[in-house]
Amino acid sequence: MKDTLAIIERVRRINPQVQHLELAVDESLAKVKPGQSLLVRVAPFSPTPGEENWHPYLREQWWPVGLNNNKVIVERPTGIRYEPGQVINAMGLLGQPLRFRRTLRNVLLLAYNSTPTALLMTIPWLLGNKVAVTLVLVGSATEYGTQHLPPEVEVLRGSPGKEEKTLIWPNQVLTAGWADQVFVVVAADDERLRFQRVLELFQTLRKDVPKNYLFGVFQPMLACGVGACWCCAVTQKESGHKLICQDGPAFDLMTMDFK
Amino acid sequence: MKDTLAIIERVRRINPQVQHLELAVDESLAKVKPGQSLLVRVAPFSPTPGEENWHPYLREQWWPVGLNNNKVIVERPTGIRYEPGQVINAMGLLGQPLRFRRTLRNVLLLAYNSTPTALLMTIPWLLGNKVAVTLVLVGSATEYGTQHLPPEVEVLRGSPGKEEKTLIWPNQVLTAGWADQVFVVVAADDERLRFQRVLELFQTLRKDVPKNYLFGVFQPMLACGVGACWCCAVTQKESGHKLICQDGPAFDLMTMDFK
Amino acid sequence: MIDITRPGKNMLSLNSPVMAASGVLGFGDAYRDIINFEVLGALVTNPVTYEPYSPAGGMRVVHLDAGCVVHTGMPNPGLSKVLAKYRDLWTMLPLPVILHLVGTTPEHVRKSASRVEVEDAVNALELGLNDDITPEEAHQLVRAAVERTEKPVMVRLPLQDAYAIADAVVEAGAATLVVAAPPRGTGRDKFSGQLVTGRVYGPLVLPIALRVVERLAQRINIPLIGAGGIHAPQDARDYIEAGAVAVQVDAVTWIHPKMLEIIARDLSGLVVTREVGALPDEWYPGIGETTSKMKREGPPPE
Amino acid sequence: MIDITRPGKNMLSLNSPVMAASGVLGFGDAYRDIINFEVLGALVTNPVTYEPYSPAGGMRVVHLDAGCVVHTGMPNPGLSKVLAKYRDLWTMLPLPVILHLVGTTPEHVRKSASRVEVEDAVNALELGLNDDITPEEAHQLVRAAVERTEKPVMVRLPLQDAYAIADAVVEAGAATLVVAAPPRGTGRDKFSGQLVTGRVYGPLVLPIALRVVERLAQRINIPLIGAGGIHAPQDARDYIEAGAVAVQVDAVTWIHPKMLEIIARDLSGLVVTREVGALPDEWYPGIGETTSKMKREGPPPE
Ligand SMILES: Cc1cc2nc3c(=O)[nH]c(=O)nc-3n(C[C@H](O)[C@H](O)[C@H](O)COP(=O)(O)OP(=O)(O)OC[C@H]3O[C@@H](n4cnc5c(N)ncnc54)[C@H](O)[C@@H]3O)c2cc1C
Ligand SMILES: Cc1cc2nc3c(=O)[nH]c(=O)nc-3n(C[C@H](O)[C@H](O)[C@H](O)COP(=O)(O)OP(=O)(O)OC[C@H]3O[C@@H](n4cnc5c(N)ncnc54)[C@H](O)[C@@H]3O)c2cc1C
Ligand SMILES: Cc1cc2nc3c(=O)[nH]c(=O)nc-3n(C[C@@H](O)[C@H](O)[C@H](O)COP(=O)(O)O)c2cc1C
Ligand SMILES: Cc1cc2nc3c(=O)[nH]c(=O)nc-3n(C[C@@H](O)[C@H](O)[C@H](O)COP(=O)(O)O)c2cc1C
Ligand code: FES
Ligand code: FES
Repeated sequence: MKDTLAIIERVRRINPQVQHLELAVDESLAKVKPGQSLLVRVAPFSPTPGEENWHPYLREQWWPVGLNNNKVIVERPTGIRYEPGQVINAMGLLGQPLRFRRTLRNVLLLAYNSTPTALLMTIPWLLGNKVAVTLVLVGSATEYGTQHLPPEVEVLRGSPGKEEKTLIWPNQVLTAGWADQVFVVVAADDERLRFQRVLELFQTLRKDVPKNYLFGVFQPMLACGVGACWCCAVTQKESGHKLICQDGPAFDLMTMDFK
Repeated sequence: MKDTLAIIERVRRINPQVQHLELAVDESLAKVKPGQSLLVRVAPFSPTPGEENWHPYLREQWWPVGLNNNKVIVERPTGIRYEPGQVINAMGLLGQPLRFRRTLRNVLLLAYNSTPTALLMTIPWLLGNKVAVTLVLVGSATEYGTQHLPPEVEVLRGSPGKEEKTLIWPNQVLTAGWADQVFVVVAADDERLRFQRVLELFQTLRKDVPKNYLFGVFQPMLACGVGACWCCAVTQKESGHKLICQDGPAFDLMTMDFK
Repeated sequence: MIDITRPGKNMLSLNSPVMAASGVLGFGDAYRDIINFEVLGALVTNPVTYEPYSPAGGMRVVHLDAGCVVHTGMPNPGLSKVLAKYRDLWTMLPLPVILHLVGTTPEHVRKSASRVEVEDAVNALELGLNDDITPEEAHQLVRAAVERTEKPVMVRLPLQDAYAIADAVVEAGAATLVVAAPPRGTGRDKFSGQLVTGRVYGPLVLPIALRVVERLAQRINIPLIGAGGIHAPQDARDYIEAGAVAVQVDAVTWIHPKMLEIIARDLSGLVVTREVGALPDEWYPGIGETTSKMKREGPPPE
Repeated sequence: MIDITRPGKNMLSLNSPVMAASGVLGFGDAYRDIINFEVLGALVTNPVTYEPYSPAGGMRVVHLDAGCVVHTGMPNPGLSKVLAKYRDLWTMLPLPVILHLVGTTPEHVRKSASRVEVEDAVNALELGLNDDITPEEAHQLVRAAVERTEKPVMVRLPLQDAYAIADAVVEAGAATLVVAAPPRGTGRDKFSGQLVTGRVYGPLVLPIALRVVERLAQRINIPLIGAGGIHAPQDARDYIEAGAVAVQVDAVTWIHPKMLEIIARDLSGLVVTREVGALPDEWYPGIGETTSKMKREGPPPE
């Protein structure tokens, strides 16, 4: 974990939802792996009371989606203005790399009412290792434009509409059966409830949901991001408390104790 | 009093201390007279919690220093970035025009540890009416560059240095005797104490300090600016409470009850 | 119509649950050309004392990060002069007038209440209590007012002591609790370098006062008015959801006078909370029952 | 060296008057590669209970304007496991360790204090008290700790009830008062639409807590530690000027970990206030006497 300065070198609008920022970062942050993220503060730092802008107050979690010659590319919502040349404060790396299976052929990425941002860093890595990637977008995630993704990624969209119906996508049973591992992101509104629904769905789609198969990628609001405040503690059925910011972001949904 | 939008049309750096903004304003604000000011909020307005930037929190008092074809020119400290085209929220007009004497020949403007900003709007008006203007800068005000002022204005500078010595300027007795009216601005740190010192000084410089001669132009931090909150109430020896934002900004220092 | 006082003679019902807090609109003369007073529930006047008070000395307004400290003292020309000066204006205003009376001494409160009792331009009293007041003192001040007027006596509680004195104030006959006056605090003025003690305003007052309203609403059976840190319509709705029947808006009015009007217009809508187990997109404001009632009739939620 | 506990056996003296509040640095393992612990006065551990506690359900962190509400519950593996896991680390740390013990029940506090008494890695206890605790309950919990350990028992007061319970806590034998724990509040989470109750952090906590410290410093004769809303060196100095001997920094550490270190380095300087009648530029920090002493020995300033 390091507290560093980074420079926004390039800003690219990708689709109506997101823009990509190319960041020149400290070399420790350029070692980012799928699943890891940065904790960023954009407002300039000041030790004088009244000089720092506390809007927003806490750091933001920024998700890398790729690397370009040691530059980290992060995906941010559109509508916030970033300037090339802008210096930001980036702490990282947060969390553990995703634990992919050794013998991996097919991976399903599922975004449920959330942009798939936190999953996208897996794509270059998986394709590079000749793993087939299917990206499923359900609920409001169907609005996410995917033109910028490599053509090898198969994109399946659910039909937007009422909430109960949005956990449906084309060839649902097939895709669930065929995948060796599934990584899911859900809206920040109630991750626990949404991950529970996803788990229940997969329990109907497959005879058995094995361990090390269905992972939730958790992205709650963080306070410290470094394992100090315990705001992101979750309970696991067998191994007690885990901290999302340290031990996460991905947890096997079968091991979670949702109470 | 009106709550209006204004546009920053031009930004000019004037000297190391200040910049001038040319504002396209509602016509009611273009009627500004010396002594009147605007209450401004720069952050865009939003009725959604969490969307408005409360840094800074309260409105700022902006002082016009001139008019240019119905555009109001205000003087602001350097170091804050304003953009041509930027829309701001401006309430006004605050306060009463200065009450100049009918038979006015010589006016002394005195800035004591403060930029003379709040006094400068008088200059075009006085010169236009063939009144001679002397601007005295003492204390940290001596640093204020005056190249942009009309050449008719006589500028006298005290010597910067220790506080007790800064209430001294060249030809002090002469300038005080010769002036028909004096308008003074002081640092915001403790206006009461500073105006008291100025009053004491003039009481030593002149045999008698007449009424309607020595005015303090008060510029405290305001909360409402419209006579509602009574944060700017001052006590007068004879006429009870007055509100700086409504009845001010200028008060005859001889009538003030400083306790 | 929204009943903001407990039932009884002279009960006060308002067209809108939104008003500005004492100290925000002055005596009804300020802001008249900016804010449409007709959409407000009532005018709460600036604080008034029986006798005149001078303004506080020193720095009055201290800017903080996302807030401020305001130290005014209690400058006002005294009850008689205030009535003489503003009576006609108040009679003409299109809304009820609630006179904010500072709870100085029982004797002064008694005299003031007697005076207000015969004053047609005033519809109710709001009594301001000193911070750190004991329940006994609070009881005594409220009794002093209630015994001398049949007009509703609303009581604005200090935030710090709201829990401690609420019951005594209700018992003494308060018609409404206003929860709460801005917390007192000390901030450093950057111009003078001095520490200044006064009232604290800013968005972060909201969560602190809101929780006090939530909890008092569980145990108090007279109407509550929520106040503190409201800066947007949703903030005001939060107080209604927490159990308040109406709200008082403060410092945002100084910053955006129109926001007071926006909040007043907005609050004619309903406010609902998500049901347990429902996802947020299965729920939206404007549908279903308001929860303030449910909350106050059902068991405490936690 | 700064004495942060009342004189006596096992009195605790620190090299620096600056530490992080409980909940901010974890158990001493987080932030070690970012913050230089050597400049801090002590490590205050995350809250510990005698028995294990699970994390709270629902939203934990709610963003507000210039602040946040944090609702964690009290997740921790229980005292025994915490000691087993962190004892060695604490022994190696270059600073004293203050264990924050949540005041659950007198029985659990007694057991915990007995356990800590024989634990060399722990230099002092800081007892956390529930909000809305009565003076009697507070007295009982503090006694429970004091009777079982000779180590200093510092007590962190809830902000809301600090005035009400301070005397009882001192009387029961507290070595130090930490004033105060963050206020509790309720904020609306914009993602879920729900109202979440927890602790409130942000710069606007400073003026509210600072005034409580100012006033308690007038009447309490054991050391006070100021806490709440510190975001910059001058904020910490304000607490010292108000009469605190040391400070606890909270949320700014999450945002700018280095700020904790900056504040700790800064506070070795002196803090002075302007004399009455002096102009600000006749005065500057770093010259003259600190006022905390003057304040506590002289008459109350207002
Ligand atoms: C009837 C009454 C009602 C009040 N109601 C309110 C109210 O509604 N809102 C409110 O904010 N206050 C209120 N106050 C308190 C007020 O803020 C002042 O503390 C009090 O009025 C003193 O002000 P003053 O003008 O009489 O004297 P001041 O000149 O203000 O001084 C009186 C004392 O206060 C100290 N003091 C002065 N200025 C400050 C300062 N800035 N910070 C700390 N100490 C200072 C001085 O050292 C002196 O001991 C009220 C006071 C009274 C008596
Ligand atoms: C020993 C102890 C120490 C504590 N110390 C702290 C502390 O230091 N800091 C602190 O912040 N809190 C503290 N709390 C209170 C804590 O925040 C929770 O209120 C409490 O722990 C309940 O959490 P839970 O995980 O047991 O159950 P939860 O799942 O959180 O629910 C328990 C109850 O709380 C209600 N509830 C759940 N979430 C919320 C919410 N977000 N807002 C409002 N109500 C909710 C539920 O309706 C339910 O009735 C402490 C509680 C205990 C018992
Ligand atoms: C009689 C009296 C009435 C007061 N009324 C109010 C009030 O209505 N609201 C308020 O916030 N403060 C009020 N105050 C101010 C007090 O809150 C404040 O605590 C008191 O002036 C002492 O200030 P201090 O705590 O800074 O020493 C009142 C004070 C007095 C003496
Ligand atoms: C035994 C106990 C100990 C607690 N200790 C603390 C504490 O040290 N600090 C704190 O801020 N809150 C603490 N809390 C939380 C309480 O402040 C809180 O009021 C309580 O959980 C009820 O929450 P509510 O007021 O939101 O209903 C504690 C709660 C309990 C039950
Ligand atoms: S966010 Fe603080 S421990 Fe994870
Ligand atoms: S600033 Fe509010 S009355 Fe003057």
